[in-house]
Amino acid sequence: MANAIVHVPATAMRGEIIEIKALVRHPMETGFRHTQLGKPIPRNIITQFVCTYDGTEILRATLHPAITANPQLVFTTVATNSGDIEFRWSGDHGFSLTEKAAIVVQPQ
Amino acid sequence: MDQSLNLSRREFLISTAAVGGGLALGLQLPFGVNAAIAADVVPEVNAWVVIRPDDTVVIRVARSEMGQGTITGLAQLVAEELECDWSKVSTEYPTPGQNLKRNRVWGAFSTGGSRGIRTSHEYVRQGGAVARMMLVQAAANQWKVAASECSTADSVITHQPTGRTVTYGKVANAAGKLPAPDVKGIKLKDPKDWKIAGKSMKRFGAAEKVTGRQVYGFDLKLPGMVNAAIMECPVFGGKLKGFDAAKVSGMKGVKKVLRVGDTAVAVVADTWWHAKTALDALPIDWDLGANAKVSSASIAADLKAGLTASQAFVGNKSGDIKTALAGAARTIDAEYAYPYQNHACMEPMNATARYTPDKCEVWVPTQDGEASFAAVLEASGLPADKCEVYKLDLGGGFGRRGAFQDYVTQAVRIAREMPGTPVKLLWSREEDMRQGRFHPVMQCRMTGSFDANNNLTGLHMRLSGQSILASVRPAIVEKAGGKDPATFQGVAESGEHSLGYTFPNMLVDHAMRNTHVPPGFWRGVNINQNAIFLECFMDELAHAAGEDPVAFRRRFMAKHPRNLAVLNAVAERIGWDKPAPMGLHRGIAQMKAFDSFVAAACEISVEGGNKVKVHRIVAATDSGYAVNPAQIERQVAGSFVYGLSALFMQECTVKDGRIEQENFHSYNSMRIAQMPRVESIIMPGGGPIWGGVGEPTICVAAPAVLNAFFKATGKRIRSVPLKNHGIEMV
Amino acid sequence: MEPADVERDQRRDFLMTAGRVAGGLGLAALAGQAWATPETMQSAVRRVAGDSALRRGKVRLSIPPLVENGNSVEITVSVDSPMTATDYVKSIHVFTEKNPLPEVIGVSLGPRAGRARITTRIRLADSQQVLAVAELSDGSFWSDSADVIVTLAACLESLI
Amino acid sequence: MIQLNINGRSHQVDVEPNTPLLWAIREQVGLTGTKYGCGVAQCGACTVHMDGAAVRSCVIPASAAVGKKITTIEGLAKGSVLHKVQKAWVDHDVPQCGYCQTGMVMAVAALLQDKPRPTDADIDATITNICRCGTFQQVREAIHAAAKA
Repeated sequence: MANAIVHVPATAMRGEIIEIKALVRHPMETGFRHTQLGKPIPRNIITQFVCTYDGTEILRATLHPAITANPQLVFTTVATNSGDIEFRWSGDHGFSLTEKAAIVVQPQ
Repeated sequence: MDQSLNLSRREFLISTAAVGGGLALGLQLPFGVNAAIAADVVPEVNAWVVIRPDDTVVIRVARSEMGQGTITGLAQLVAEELECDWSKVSTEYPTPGQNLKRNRVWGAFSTGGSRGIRTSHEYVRQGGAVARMMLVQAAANQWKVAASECSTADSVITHQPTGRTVTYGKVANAAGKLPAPDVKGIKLKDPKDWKIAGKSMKRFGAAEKVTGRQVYGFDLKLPGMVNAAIMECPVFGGKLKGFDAAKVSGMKGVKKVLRVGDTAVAVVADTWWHAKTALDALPIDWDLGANAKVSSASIAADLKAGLTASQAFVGNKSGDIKTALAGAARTIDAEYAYPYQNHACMEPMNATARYTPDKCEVWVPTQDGEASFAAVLEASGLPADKCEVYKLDLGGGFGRRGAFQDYVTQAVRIAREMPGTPVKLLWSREEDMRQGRFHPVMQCRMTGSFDANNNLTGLHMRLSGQSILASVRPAIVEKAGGKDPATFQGVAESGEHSLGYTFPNMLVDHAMRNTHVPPGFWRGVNINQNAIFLECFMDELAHAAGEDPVAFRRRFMAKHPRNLAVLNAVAERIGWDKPAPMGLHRGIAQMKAFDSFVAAACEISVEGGNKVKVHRIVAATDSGYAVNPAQIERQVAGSFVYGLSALFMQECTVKDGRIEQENFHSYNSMRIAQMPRVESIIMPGGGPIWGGVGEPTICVAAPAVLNAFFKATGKRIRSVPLKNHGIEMV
Repeated sequence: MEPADVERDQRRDFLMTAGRVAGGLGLAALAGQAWATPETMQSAVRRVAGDSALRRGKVRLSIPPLVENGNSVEITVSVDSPMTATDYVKSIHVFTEKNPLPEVIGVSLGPRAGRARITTRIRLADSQQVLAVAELSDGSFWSDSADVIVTLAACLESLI
Repeated sequence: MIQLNINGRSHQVDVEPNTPLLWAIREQVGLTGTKYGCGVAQCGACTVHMDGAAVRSCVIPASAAVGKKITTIEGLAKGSVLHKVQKAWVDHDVPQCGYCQTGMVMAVAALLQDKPRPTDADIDATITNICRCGTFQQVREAIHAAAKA
């Protein structure tokens, strides 16, 4: 079972606005819950998400406990050139996960 | 009044309490807005009232009718302020989509928690009053007189100085065009002046119901409609792995076999019988998951451990129970248990959906049209202006059809696979029994302490079992630091479910033990078990103290006069001070629930030690106000059928992670032969708070009968249902 | 917290949310802290926008007006912007007034996004107002808000 | 195709012979006053008359009804004149949710045919329909009223 699922079009025309979906498996434990024995459950969330395109940061998100478990983000970017789109999630307890998707950009 | 009518249209800020707590959105509820829905069809005076030229009146009610009479009661309240001719009144449901478009003018649709009337009486009465004022103003304008010179009665407006009259139907159109008066200036009638409300009006719809003309969700027919039968993984938490559609796709009438979400499979066919027959024949592969190991025994063991666990959430507390128990001359204790139970509405769950990319419509018997609407939004993926829900009267609700809209989600998901074709999804009784939202399991250890003079010095009530809200509304539990406040219904420190006794030292706490079985709100909710635990143990304590159960209770009720009043009322009516007739034995119980005070006293006979005949139950209800006494009587008697069926016959057991009982042969329900004579004492005590009626009394029948059983046999039965003890209801 | 407790609860609590209970220890739990209010939401907005005026317009917040339980609600925030090198959306923030915390998400973006539009799924603890704020490249702040009704459990509304 | 005589009319019905009469009535003939409650003859919501006797149509194969006179709730009234049981039901405001009541009315109509003045014991022995709303107190009153009508 993949820990991250990302959707990036395999190919795009240069200058085209493409849609990117990024989902990661994570409980996003809020830190506001208790066990049924009344003990607080420590917070365990993803706090940062960064997307880079060919090394350049195109989007950065700060996540709070109100984001649901298995957080997903859908956003857009302009297809500039062929290369890797990289996704990096980081969070509590040293959580860190990276995923990559390649895109081939054709000149118009 | 003239002056206020001349003001531009005012908006009425409804109190959060009136919308039903929690919804503190400061909703602007405009009355008298005649733009949106019905303007093209009927002369609407305001959102609540439509009056046709022939003087017939349609009153719009947002709450759902499921046999509890709320539609009739709410219409009575509107009609009372409207001063219309009751014989010309009928009702209709607005839709959730219309409510949204009109800024939620009808308030909440949620029909549960016995709140149909008690949380909306104020704004529906105001709706009637506003409509009346607008009608009067329209007549006054026509006559060119002051509205203050006009009076109303039975849909007729009279200009007092001249005696001129006009009926509502003649001025309704003009009235609908007037600005609505400010509701703040409206004084609602004193209930003692009521002429329509407070009276035992007959329910709407009896003739339709006895002729078969009433259309339930199960009966709906739409052009081109197909029928769906469904099976969800019988082990809660399990998933659908796969199915062999080829095995059934050639069967007669079958149109489609499809996955529904992660957990269910459905067969769509021309008729439901064909769909069901094919579903029964469909090979299905389930991923049952870890819960397949769970059984009633493993659940019970887990709960049992909670009875003595060191940690528990405190629900109600006074004095120092530890010291009281430690210093007691004598303590007595007892362990009780309450099982899972299914709502078993006579009409199984169902919904009909028609989906196109431009519109998703659903027809459904629902206790909360807006919750259904929310489910449609989520399942269809369409925006609110492209969705609509049409409510149908329910063939029973009892809490299954409000907070849970699983069948709506399923119907929409199936309909999305067949755009343009209406799909009627019907659950079989077996599916309905397997996929309930069950009355939660609970065990309880009661401990009482006495001093050397036989005075009760302390009471500890340790609950151990499932939290409904941890599963259904976790946000409430989070906010309460992990505690489920609903667990303490009927024994709470304050509020609509406050304990009806004051003990010198007391602790009520809850060891939360959740299971994989989805819990739900089952008529009465947690008062069912709490009343048995508390009221049976009060009997045990009275017995231990050598005192009469009523006299013993009264010792702790000085600060609870309304609880005491209902207790005294039933004691007096049943003749508690005199010996019971030969062969009969009596029991009694009381509680406050849903802001109503209730008590029951019963007479039973026991033959052969195990054949119990409940001959008579006297029940008292103080719900503050009584909008329709005859319907209250029916709710009380009906609640006893529901509650005593549960006491004697009903338990859903878990084996291999799934519910074992699949139909009425193993999950029985009372028949007419077992029906006791029920005498209702309706004793509304007034005051600022209106109590509920549909649920409260359900909880007092069972402990009263159990206490009478002890009187008859000397045996304490401390777990439900009684069939497990070889006891039957005759 | 004892690991055994966590495991025990993990087993039982699976219905409570889709989430798992994490085994690790680290951050102190925040439970017991006061929940968000309209006032704390305003403070959170101020932490983002400083003294800048919050103007209505340009931002569009799409969220269902009615949701069943608030456990998972899809929201989309889009901003009317050409997203050019000189005129673009710098950031998008979402706030709530009755969740445990007012902040939901903050997204930094720029002209490379092509379009100022994000979609995610959020938790709503109660019926409340949701607020979306966008900061434009010229330093101006724009907003949109929506009321969402969580159609509460049929019984027991008064417990909230 | 089988032929069913329902409420005095003959219907050609396209069902397999073992299809329950209930579903033939509801889905083929289109009369939905006869209700599904359990499918196993426990609850009585599907009660109809077959040659005058109350039967639970959910467990009777449609083929077994061929050649019999079936009466459903829709055929109980004479035109717009309610049957005395229906009238008593309205007069006593019996139905709550109403879902089980058509079956209850059919069961009672058959009882009164058989025993025009039934005792409480007759009622207890014969009327075994389930009503979850718990209308039994009004049902009993209405039966006695109908018997006197």
